[in-house]
Amino acid sequence: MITAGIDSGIKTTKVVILNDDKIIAQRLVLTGWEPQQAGESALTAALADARLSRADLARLVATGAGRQAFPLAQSNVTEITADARALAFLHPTVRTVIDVGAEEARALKCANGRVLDFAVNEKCAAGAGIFLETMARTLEVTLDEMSALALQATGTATLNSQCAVFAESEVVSLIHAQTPIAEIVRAAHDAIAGRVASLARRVGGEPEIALVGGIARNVGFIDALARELGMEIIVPRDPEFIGALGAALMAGDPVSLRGAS
Amino acid sequence: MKNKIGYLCTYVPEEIIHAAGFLPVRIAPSTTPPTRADAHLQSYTCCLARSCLDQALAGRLNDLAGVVFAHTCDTMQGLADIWRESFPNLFVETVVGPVALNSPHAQKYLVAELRRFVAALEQHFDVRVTEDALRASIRIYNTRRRALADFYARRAEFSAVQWFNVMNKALTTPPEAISDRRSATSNQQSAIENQKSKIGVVLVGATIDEPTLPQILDDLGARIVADDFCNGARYFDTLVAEEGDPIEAIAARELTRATCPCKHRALDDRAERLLKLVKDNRADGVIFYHKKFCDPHAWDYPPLAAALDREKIPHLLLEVEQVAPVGQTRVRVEAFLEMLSEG
Amino acid sequence: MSERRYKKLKTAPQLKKLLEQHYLAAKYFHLGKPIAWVTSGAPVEIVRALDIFPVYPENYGALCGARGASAAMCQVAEARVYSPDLCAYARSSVGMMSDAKHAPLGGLPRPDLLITCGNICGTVLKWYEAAARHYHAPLFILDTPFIHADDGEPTAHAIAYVAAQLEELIAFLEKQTRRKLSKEKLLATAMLSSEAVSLWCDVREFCRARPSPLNAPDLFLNMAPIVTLRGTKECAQFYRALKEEIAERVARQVSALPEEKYRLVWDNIAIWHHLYRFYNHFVDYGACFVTDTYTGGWAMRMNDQGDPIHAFARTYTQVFLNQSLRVRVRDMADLITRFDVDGFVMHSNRSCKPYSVGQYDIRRIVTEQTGKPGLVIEADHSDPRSYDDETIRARIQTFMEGLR
Amino acid sequence: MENMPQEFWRWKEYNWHAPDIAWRNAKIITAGVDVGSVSTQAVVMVDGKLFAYANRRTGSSSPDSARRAMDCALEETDLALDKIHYVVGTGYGRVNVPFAHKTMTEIACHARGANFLYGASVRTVLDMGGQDCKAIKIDAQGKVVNFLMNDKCAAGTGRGLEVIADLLQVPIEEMGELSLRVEKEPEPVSSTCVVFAKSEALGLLRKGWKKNDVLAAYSRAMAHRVAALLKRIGIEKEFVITGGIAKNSGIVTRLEKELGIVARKPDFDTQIAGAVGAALIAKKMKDER
Ligand SMILES: Nc1ncnc2c1ncn2[C@@H]1O[C@H](COP(=O)(O)OP(=O)(O)O)[C@@H](O)[C@H]1O
Ligand SMILES: Nc1ncnc2c1ncn2[C@@H]1O[C@H](COP(=O)(O)OP(=O)(O)O)[C@@H](O)[C@H]1O
Ligand code: SF4
Ligand code: SF4
Ligand code: SF4
Repeated sequence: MITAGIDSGIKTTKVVILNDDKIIAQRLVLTGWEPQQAGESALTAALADARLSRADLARLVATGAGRQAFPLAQSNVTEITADARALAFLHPTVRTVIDVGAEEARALKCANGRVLDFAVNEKCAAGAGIFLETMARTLEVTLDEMSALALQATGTATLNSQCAVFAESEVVSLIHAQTPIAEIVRAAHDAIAGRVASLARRVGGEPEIALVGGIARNVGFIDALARELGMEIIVPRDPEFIGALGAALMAGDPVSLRGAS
Repeated sequence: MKNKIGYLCTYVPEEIIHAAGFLPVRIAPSTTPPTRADAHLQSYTCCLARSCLDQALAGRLNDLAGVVFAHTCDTMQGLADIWRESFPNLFVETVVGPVALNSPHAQKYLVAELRRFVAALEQHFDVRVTEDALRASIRIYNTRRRALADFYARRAEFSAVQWFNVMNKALTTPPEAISDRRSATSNQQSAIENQKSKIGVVLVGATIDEPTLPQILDDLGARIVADDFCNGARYFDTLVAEEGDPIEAIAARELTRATCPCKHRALDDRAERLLKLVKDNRADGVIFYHKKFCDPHAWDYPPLAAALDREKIPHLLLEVEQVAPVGQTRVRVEAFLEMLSEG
Repeated sequence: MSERRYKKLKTAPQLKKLLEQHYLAAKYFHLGKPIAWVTSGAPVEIVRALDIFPVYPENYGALCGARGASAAMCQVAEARVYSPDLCAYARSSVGMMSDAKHAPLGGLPRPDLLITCGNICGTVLKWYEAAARHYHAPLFILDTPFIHADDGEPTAHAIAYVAAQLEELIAFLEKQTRRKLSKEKLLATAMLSSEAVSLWCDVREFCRARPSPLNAPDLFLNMAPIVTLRGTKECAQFYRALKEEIAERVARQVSALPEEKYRLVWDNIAIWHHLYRFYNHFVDYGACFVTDTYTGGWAMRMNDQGDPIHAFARTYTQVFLNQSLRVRVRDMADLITRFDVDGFVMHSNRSCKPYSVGQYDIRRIVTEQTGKPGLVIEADHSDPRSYDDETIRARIQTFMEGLR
Repeated sequence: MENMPQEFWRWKEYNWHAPDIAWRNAKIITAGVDVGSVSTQAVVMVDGKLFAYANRRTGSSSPDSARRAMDCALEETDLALDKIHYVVGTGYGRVNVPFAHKTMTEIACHARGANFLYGASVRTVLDMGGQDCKAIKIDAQGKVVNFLMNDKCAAGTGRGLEVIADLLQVPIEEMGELSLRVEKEPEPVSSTCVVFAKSEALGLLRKGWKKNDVLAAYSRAMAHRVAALLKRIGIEKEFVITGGIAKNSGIVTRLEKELGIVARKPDFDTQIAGAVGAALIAKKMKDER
């Protein structure tokens, strides 16, 4: 059976197509202002990659912030539920999943693909991808460079502002104080790792811990989080596709969708 | 055996803990952002609660044999219970003192509550708190309070940062170490040069735990002429009577010392005290240094501000989280001082 | 405001009338009786027995929340330099004191007396101090020491302290009213109060039935008379009618929801400003709040052994918000088993620290003990400005997905 | 992926000078440099008259920004920096103005600047800048009587508006006008948080809102926050607005409506008020010495 999952994120839209339990195509596009259109184009592209047509799709499940925007999806689930499902498939021993997207960070405790407990950053915590993006812009480096820089630092600089926008000006004053860039980068990573870790602690995060979402591409962040939690962190392959994968898996297993709207 | 007991508020009777053979130390928030406490406390609780719990959870308070709370605000009340759940084997107690200090029954109740606390200490640690030990401890703490008051009287010779250091060190060191002004200010050199141009301010708040504001005041050439902090002048403004029943005497001090906004003695006693501080010390203005999400102080701010307005005393409100952001704080304070010196 | 999507109660008009009459009377027809502002946890029986007319600013706060007036009222207070982080009941009330233009029913009547009882929070002390300054009305503080004991029992000295203050309160009120408290009248009022409380307990117990005859908003709305009219004949009368109706619902297996698929417990004060909208998100999943910790807070039965003053002292010191986290865990776990629910939802209420601080731990421990999952939702009971429907809906969806 | 096709937040940088002032015979030449979190202005005054000014974006280094702004202001004049007798630095980067003799906070400078630019009858000044808003009460001499600043949240600041301009892809200069072009004034957004702005805006657009409506909802929320600040300090006539956001008609109009008071409209750039104040204070300091 061919199923698909679509994860309509704030920043990026991801599609995964499964043939039974095998991933046969995946695509990522920028969400932009028309989540529905982004979803359509990601889906079309992914289907084309797999040499399939719409008609071959048995079921489609949507997730992510824009999950309600897809009339073609049979149902939708939240990212948290989808993450749990995908991790059970990829790494059944994982008990805690941390998912950091562009504007939201989540931590969930799971077993057998079920969510046992979860926590999401409350408004204003600003402990999400956008925080790093803002820092990158201020420092005039790319996200990839940021991630590499963080690993080079040894220092002890800290950022105190919770607010991403103000952390930006803190960064400016650190620059003035001639703090090496690597140290500032590390401070920024530590700041959000601290906030993300407290989410994980709120759900009573136990090993093994997996990190998913776009930020899991960032080794500097993984390092900061591992240090903060004092645990090793598993990063699945293609971490930003986990939500879409979970949705696609749930599409193939309609029982699991009971209760979803 | 561990010989320190931590406490979170100056309404905790240090003398009793001391008489039981422990060194009472004030648990103060640190400057590192909390990452563990958020699993227990919501984002809308004050940073004092969050940071103190965070340090405990990070294992930085493992040398404490116990932690004692005093009933003050709703956050502390919740924190005490959370602490107990987080450290089930630790001695965690709350001295639930009276709120209505003006009640004719408050003294009797507090005495009974203090005796319950004594019994709890005795039972848990298998010690005896004798009257003689209590008397001795009272004398030691009174000596320290007098020394601090004496330092205070001469604080014009010291900078704001020195003032901060002296006060904060005092509440975490053995009381015997501070017996007179000199010992209070050891390692602190007098360092005031251009005294005459200085603007004098009174600081008001719950506690002051990190030196950003004093540093800014020093940089800008302002002087702290008086304060109303738990870990400032409110700590030593009243002594415990050295005669009579020691527990009764400790209770009597708690009921008569300068009130914190969690307690009630009279409707406007805090405003009256503040005006007196300003006038007696010829202050130019008042800086409220409040913690974000601290309800009791936020509640007292409007009436205190109104009282100052009536007397045309300028004031500034700073609401800070754990560490005051240097840039923002500096602009506010600097503009305030500019305003005072222009006026 | 969205519409309710579940069965209406026949007694609803009666409730509405009862409360309207109360507020009208408070404003215009208190017939020369002095007006006292009292907190929800104050021993109102004494006040009533002295023919003083009590009004409840907290209940009024809920009303302002439900009518969507709180935000505007709070802003008045904020313009008068009250912090937006303070309890919104109190904040809107302070706003009303200085400017009643946004206040429903033209605001509460001016108090002749103020009686605050600390058994619910520290806020009520500061709130009533503000009222005392504003109205120059005499303020009585009933200080009820917080109970940290695991068994929820107050210490003997705490009871003695409260009892002594109750005597003082009586003397204070007698002096203010120049009347003498009649022991018979106090007993009669206490009886009426007990009766209503006990009927309310019965109504709540009926919700153990499957399907539950009531959903949380019913409980919230029907709790109002227990708070504001406790100790009156009308109050007891109302609860008799309500009990009858619910008994009948249970007998005929009438469900509050179109279809009850899940049963949940609610913790903390209602989200008044989005009452139906919020709870409808659960109705969408067929989830019914069959019981809650909040309206149960006024289901305490009067301890009637011995001297009535001592009984009052004990009862009022033991109210649930004056109890430690352990007692709250115990009570929550008890509700979960007795009402046979699938999970619980905790409203982390920015306004109400005594109710909310500790919820994360309560949730963890309760789940460990009962195996039932709990959801924490951050909002505010009466300030709509910290309510975000989108985020809240996503949390609810995730939680419900996990309940299957 | 990170690069936006166009930077919508970028407002124009420019300079100006008075063609007919002869500085060579002047008694005193002073300057004010306002290094803000977002913008930097340099103002030169000759005997207390506006001579030249420039408005630039603040870069990542304050000293450079100050220098650049000053160079830009002097660019088309024949005046050189070393001929200026006294310079006062203000704004966030005030201590980093290398050629300043003295520093003053932007609060004092905006007060003084407003007093000069709008006249002595001004009593309440609202400075809406890049990182914070300040409500300032002043006397007839332009001295600060009382002031309040907003909390430590970027919502409702110029920087926040820039983020939103980028997000909605509307040039910042047109934002105000666009936000006023709505059929019906929408409800304000529930949270003005800049960090979560995108999810909030997306949600609204998904509900079928138009860009203008989203802008209107934001502007309204921001106006609301600023109004709260003004109400806290107690607004007195005459009321003026300085700083960059004063150019955003969408916010100004809504603010006026909410307060029920109209701000005096300027015939000069509101962003320079701080630097003007600094230059005036420089003159006063020099005079007194
Ligand atoms: N190569 C990279 N290096 C570092 N961070 C990255 C990289 N790619 C993406 N990110 C981060 O991932 C975030 C987007 O995550 P994603 O899970 O796609 O978000 P959403 O699902 O919310 O749209 C960005 O905000 C960015 O911080
Ligand atoms: N031409 C313009 N039209 C609309 N808004 C503008 C314009 N120029 C600047 N702004 C707004 O003003 C803000 C900068 O304000 P400004 O007072 O210069 O800040 P600061 O002095 O703190 O650096 C910008 O972030 C932008 O939002
Ligand atoms: S402080 Fe920053 S992150 Fe928080 S609400 Fe304000 S703008 Fe958003
Ligand atoms: S009194 Fe204020 S600062 Fe102290 S614990 Fe309570 S809320 Fe925090
Ligand atoms: S803080 Fe809580 S208990 Fe106290 S008045 Fe407010 S809502 Fe009621």
